[in-house]
Amino acid sequence: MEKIPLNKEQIGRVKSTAADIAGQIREMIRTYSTVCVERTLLRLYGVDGVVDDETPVPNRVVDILVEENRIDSGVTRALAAVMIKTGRDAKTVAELIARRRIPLEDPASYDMERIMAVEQELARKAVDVLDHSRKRKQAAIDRWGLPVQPWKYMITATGNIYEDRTQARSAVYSGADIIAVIRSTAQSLLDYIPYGPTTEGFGGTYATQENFRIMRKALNEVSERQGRYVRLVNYASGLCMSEIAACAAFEDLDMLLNDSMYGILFRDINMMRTFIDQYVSRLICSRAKIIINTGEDNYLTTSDAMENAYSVTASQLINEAMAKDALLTDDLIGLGHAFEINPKIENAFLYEIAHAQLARQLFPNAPLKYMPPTKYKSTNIFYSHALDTMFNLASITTNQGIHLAGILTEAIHTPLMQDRYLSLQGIDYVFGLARGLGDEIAFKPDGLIVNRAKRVLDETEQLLDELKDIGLMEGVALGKFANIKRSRDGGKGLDGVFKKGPNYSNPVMDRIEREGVINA
Amino acid sequence: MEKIPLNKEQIGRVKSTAADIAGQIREMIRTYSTVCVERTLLRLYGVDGVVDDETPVPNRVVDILVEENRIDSGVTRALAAVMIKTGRDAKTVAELIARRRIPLEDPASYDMERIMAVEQELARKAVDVLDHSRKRKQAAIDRWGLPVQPWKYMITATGNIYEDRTQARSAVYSGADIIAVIRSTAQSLLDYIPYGPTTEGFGGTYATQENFRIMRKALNEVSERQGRYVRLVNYASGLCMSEIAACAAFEDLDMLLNDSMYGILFRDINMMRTFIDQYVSRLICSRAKIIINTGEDNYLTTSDAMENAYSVTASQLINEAMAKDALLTDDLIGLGHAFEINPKIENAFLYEIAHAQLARQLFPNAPLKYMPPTKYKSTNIFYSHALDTMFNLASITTNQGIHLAGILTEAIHTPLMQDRYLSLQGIDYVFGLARGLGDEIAFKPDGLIVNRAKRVLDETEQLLDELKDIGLMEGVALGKFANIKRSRDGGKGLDGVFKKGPNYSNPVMDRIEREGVINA
Amino acid sequence: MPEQWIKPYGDTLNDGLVQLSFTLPVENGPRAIKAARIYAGKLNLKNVTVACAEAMDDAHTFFVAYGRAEPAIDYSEIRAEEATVEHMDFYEINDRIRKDLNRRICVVGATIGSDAHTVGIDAIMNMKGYNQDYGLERYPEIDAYNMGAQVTGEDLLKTAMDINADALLVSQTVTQKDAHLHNFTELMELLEAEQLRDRFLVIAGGPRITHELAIELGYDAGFGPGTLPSQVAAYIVTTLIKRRIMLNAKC
Amino acid sequence: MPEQWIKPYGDTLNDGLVQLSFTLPVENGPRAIKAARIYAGKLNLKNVTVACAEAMDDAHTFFVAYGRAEPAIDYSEIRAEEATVEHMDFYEINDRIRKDLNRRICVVGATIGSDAHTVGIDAIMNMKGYNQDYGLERYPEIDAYNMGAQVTGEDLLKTAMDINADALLVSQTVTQKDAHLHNFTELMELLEAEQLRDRFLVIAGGPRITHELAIELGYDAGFGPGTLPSQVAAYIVTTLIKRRIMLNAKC
Ligand code: B12
Ligand code: B12
Ligand SMILES: Cc1ncc(COP(=O)(O)O)c(C=O)c1O
Ligand SMILES: Cc1ncc(COP(=O)(O)O)c(C=O)c1O
Repeated sequence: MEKIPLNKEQIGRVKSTAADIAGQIREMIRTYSTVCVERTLLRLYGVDGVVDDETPVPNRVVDILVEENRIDSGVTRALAAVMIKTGRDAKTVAELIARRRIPLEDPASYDMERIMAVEQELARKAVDVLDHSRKRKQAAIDRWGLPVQPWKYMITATGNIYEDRTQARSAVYSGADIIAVIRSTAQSLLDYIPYGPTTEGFGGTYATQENFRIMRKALNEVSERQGRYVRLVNYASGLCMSEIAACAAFEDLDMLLNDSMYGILFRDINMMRTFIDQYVSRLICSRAKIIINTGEDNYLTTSDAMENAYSVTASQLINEAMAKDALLTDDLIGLGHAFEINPKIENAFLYEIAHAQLARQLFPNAPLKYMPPTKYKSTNIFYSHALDTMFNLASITTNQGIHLAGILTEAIHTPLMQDRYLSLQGIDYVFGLARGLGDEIAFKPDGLIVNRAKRVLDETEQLLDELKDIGLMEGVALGKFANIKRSRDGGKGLDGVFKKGPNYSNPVMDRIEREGVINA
Repeated sequence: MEKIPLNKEQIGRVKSTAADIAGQIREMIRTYSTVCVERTLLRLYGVDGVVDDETPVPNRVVDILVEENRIDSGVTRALAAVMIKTGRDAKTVAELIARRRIPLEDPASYDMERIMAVEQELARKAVDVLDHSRKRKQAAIDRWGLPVQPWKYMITATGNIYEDRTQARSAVYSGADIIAVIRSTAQSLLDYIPYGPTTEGFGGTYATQENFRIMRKALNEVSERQGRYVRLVNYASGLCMSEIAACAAFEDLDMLLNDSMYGILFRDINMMRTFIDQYVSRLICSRAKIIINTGEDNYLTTSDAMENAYSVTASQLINEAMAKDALLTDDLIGLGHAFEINPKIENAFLYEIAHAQLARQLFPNAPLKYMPPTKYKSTNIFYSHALDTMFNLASITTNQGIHLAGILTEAIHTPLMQDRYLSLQGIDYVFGLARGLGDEIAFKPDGLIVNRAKRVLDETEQLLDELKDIGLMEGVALGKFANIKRSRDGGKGLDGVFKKGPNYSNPVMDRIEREGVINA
Repeated sequence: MPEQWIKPYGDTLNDGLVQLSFTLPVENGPRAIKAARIYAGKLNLKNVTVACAEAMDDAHTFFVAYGRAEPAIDYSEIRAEEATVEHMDFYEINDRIRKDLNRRICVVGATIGSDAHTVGIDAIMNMKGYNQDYGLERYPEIDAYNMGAQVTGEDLLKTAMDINADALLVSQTVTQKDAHLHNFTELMELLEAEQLRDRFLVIAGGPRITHELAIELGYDAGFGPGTLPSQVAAYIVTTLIKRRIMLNAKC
Repeated sequence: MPEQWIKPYGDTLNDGLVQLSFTLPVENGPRAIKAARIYAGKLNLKNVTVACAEAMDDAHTFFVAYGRAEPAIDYSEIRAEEATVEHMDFYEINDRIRKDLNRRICVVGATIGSDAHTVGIDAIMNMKGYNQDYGLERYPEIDAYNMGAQVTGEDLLKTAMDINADALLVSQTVTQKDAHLHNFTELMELLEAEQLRDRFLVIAGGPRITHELAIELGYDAGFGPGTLPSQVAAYIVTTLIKRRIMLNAKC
């Protein structure tokens, strides 16, 4: 159902331009890796735990590698060497190294074949982790089916994982399909993953593997009770992007906020660093069938939704291309956008529909992530509830995929249990009331909606053409997204980027790339 | 803009059937009058005030006429006779009669020509009252123009006219175009109009001429301050229908709830009585340019909106015909309907749009009065606010005329000031956000909306055909409206109906009927 | 705090968070906002945030506030009276009437006073019933008379005597200025004056009715929002069985 | 009640009506509803109506209640501190700087701590401004440096010294667990430790900031929601003129 008559050729053109732009990034990625990627490998090999009460073992091991100036060959073979030497498994060996009980070994002084055998074994185990998670999720689908879209996505953000659990249960009881545990503020800037269960956070709860586990377990229980599978989300973006993806796979998370553009723009994370981490994290997501969510919605919290709608669309196209480069299939690409037009603009709802419908048509098979109004939410909770009601209607009318629940207290505090309840109640009301509306109406040719969508697409094409010439990184440096400028060499985490040496090896990435998309 | 392709011939047929049904009622009206009609004449002749601290002079005078068995000739000539005898004006004479200081006279014993001269003079003054009101309203329109539709209609219902005034001012400040002072419960059953300003009421404030004046004055003041004319509404339906219309004309009210069907069904008022009173009250409204509001919306509070939508449409058609019989022009016929489908019904919003759009197309020039959800309002005020948000959208999308503000506390109490404020804020939000939506969309041919509208019209035609055969009164007796059965001889106020005698005279009605529609 | 003591819950146990909205009759501005904060403090709230202040006119301001309520209450000490209703369905109820009472039951219902709201009493009595639960008129073993609205106490009583009713079902919806309390009380006084109080089960219902309130008003039972006809029928039957010996009214 | 005493207003003066919503960590039912009513009573409310009670799960219930608040407060005694800001527009402000200060003003702004919210500080500083009111960067007589978000106190101070700023503009949006208070205080302590407190005008801003709070925290002024850049500029200019003799910072 093509509700808005878009130019098919133009769509083909923007998709191919976006692929070119992503290709340039992909080039860069081939020659670099990051400390985060290496820590990710360690985690997938089974390395976990902390030393000195707070430094995660993967961090310490990689730090030592850096200290010893051997990071350019990656961690895997060095680890394999110690494993061969000690005859012990990766986890034990890594701990011993981290505690500086044993030194790292130079793989060059070992038999290459043995090294490679261990390496392959490590890679197999690593990929097993991902396959295992994929299969468990598939089993849940086989058993319970998929919920009808839009999926109701609800956040918890108490800072305390046990309170989050209480809140999540209540949200599921009230109909949530998906629970997202919002991360404590600025965790994206931490260059390590905190360890264990946490009960203190600011504006959210730390993303730790143990917290993932606690919540997944709680959701498994309510899933059983409710007879439907409840999905779990957390945030990967930031300095630990691929590591968090690994933890998420271990704990069977279903979705990850996963977008380097967010980190670059809103967290001032270095772009090279995060593009690389993102690529690896997305490979993991692809193999473990974790749906990624991208963060284009955030652009509109800073820049104006009418003026800059095209930057959202352009970014979605690039993000889609980058996701496909990392083997993600359409069903796993939750591109973000948002209902953020100033409500004072006459006919704002029509423009919102135009934007949402444009996204729907450009990415017909993606589970689009639709963000509720946040910027124009008022501290008047009744007014804000009306905003969400209209948002709910836009979502059901344009058939979005992942529906982030709008909260009436958005402009006041992170949600209380009752705020969540009211939000879900409002969603159910509108979704039921107007489920068929999208099918029922046609837009006036040459009307406000159709023209707006076409215009945004035209502007998108212009921006993409420009970006193809100057490159994405230069585009970001010029402030093409969210009016925020970030330079290629600025931002956090650049020191964790390194050029792959001649002996660099990453058997997990190699394997996932080689085996391609797997669907079983 | 015919959004729903309705059968033009069918529309012609139902309109003409409705006219036939109304015609039968009109026949009955020609041969009967009521005590209320006579009191109305007295009021228009300038009679006012109370005797014995509570009985209005018009009531006492008419009671005496009834006592003396002379009611069948009407009050006018009897009054004229006393005026001639005493040489005093109508007001003074009526008071003296009411206090039983002087007796009523038999006009037959006076010179018919003199009687008729006085009668004509009375009628002229009476009609002057109406003309004067019409002109003042026209002057307001000339000065300030008409607000854009849908007009925002807000109620006050504190029971205390002075508090109502405070509340009304605030509502106007928040954007209300129209203020309706809801009447104290069951005033429709009082066979007289209370007198003076009142400060006690239940679920509303008594409709008295003084209360009308107090509120009109307050609204005139805020109109000046806001630079726009704010309209005032009250309720006529009930045992004093035409009398209240007269008071409304004196005090320049702009609209009246005016529907005998409401009284019959919900107040158990005798149908003959109220059809007659309604006719006279509508003649007054026509001349004084008071917009009438009909009460079909109420049907759906008792019977189901999906099952009985056609009864609303049928009643609207009959009411329109009855209104036109009483010289009301399209712009004065505020036919009522409501957003009352059970929100649990999948796609309820689509059916609501179908109903609202059907009304819009059947009565393209009437300022349709659209009632918000009330029956399915919840005591959860947040949920209820969402209901009103969708109602607001339905209204702006189908371009309704008079938009009754939905209130989030509908299921709890008569509105507080803040409830009103939030309601108006919500209306402004949605109206601005989606003002152009109706123009922008087309409905799928053969879709849920179009088919629903057609079906309701078909069912309407069936009911009208049946009513044409059995008559409206028999139809009501059979429970065709709101599932409530009322017999022709039952209900309150029948004893106030009398057959016009050979000497009956009603010079005001005669004159208004004779002069027809006046537009200046 | 001992476990049975409770406080409102925002997002952390016993944080006491409550949401408040209200109007103050003052012009909006920093002073109004401060007044709102101080006022909320007087309602035993700490850490009050006046999140929203909006002018509703030049002399009235609307506020939304959040605060942490200080009191705690001992939940273990709270007991609520409810009409003890055995859960029975349509068939069980009719069965029970046949078997245990061995005669048909007769009830009369009305909305009294000037209250014109019939939807509530209709929900209980009409064939169609409420929420997929048949109304009393549909019960083969119950004779149900629905007098509708605006019924005077006298008329209701007269009908009840005429048909020899077992139970009076009395509905009240308009509660402004406590109109419902007034009407309920008046009816009860009438019954007592006529010394007929013990002759009938007298049941109150409506959106603001609780069993506790009904008992206070001298009624046998009270039913509030969401009541199903079968609950009322079950209550009547079981109570009549209990009172069997005392009552010998027949239809 | 004397006229200057005020209470919440529902639909009758001094009726005290307030709306309340809250959650109790108990299962819904008559007992929960009773607990809610009793609880609301402990908040100095009379005539409490628990209008709505809905289960959010089997151990949490959501309530909407109305009640009549009993306290009254004397409005004549309430005074709110506000940054005294003369109303001046863009042109007047620049004029005043030229005429009365006779030098350009220099300000530096930042969102401190890990707070990443820049929209507020940008609204005040960026060219574009806020709500049709130009931002400080646009003022020809003002040199405005916006350091963005996630700025440490040390960095802010260093920049302020480097550019010889007249005023520091500090923004904080995240208030959960009082993060903003913590960050504001830390910055103030740093200024004092470095004995630089008196060298600058230090101005706080953000959605939960009031002038009173800012003063309490040791700042010169505070600006909350809806602040316009011109208000901030006017405040800075007039205060600098007043302090002219005391301050001799230059850009
Ligand atoms: C429908 C309706 C009407 C219809 C009534 C039609 C009819 N045939 O009944 C009409 C349009 C005529 C009407 C008129 C008025 N109404 Co009205 N009306 C409503 C409305 C929208 C719904 C009520 C309803 O039907 N609820 C559905 C039924 C099923 O629920 P229920 O009554 O609670 O019944 C259940 C239980 O309480 C219980 N129950 C009820 N009775 C009994 C009896 C027994 C024995 C038992 C066991 C159980 C039982 O069982 C039922 C099923 O579970 C409400 C607002 C709302 N959404 O609640 C306003 C409302 C009740 N009305 C109100 C008012 C003020 C009026 C008017 C006085 C307004 C006016 N000034 O003109 C008029 C006059 C009516 C009068 N004199 O009584 C106010 C009352 C305010 C207050 N708290 O006092 C309300 C709350 C609206 C408001 N916010 O202002 N109304
Ligand atoms: C936009 C936004 C974001 C954007 C920020 C983009 C950016 N470039 O700033 C993004 C998406 C990045 C974001 C992220 C987060 N956000 Co945020 N965000 C918002 C949002 C939607 C709007 C804030 C805003 O821009 N307001 C508009 C500006 C103009 O208003 P203002 O800041 O009040 O500024 C005015 C005045 O206060 C004053 N002012 C402000 N600063 C200053 C300074 C001076 C000197 C002066 C004089 C005046 C002044 O003047 C301004 C103009 O009038 C709010 C919700 C809301 N609607 O309020 C949540 C909100 C602020 N965010 C919140 C949270 C929790 C977060 C996160 C921590 C969530 C998470 N765990 O990931 C993250 C992390 C951010 C971090 N570490 O700080 C919470 C804060 C809760 C609380 N009270 O503590 C809110 C309230 C949402 C919520 N309900 O949970 N957010
Ligand atoms: C894509 C993406 N990643 C991450 C985050 C959260 O990041 P942080 O942990 O930095 O607050 C967001 C917030 O909206 C996001 O959209
Ligand atoms: C047409 C009409 N008239 C009158 C009324 C109010 O009548 P009463 O005064 O009997 O409550 C209504 C209430 O909705 C109405 O719709």
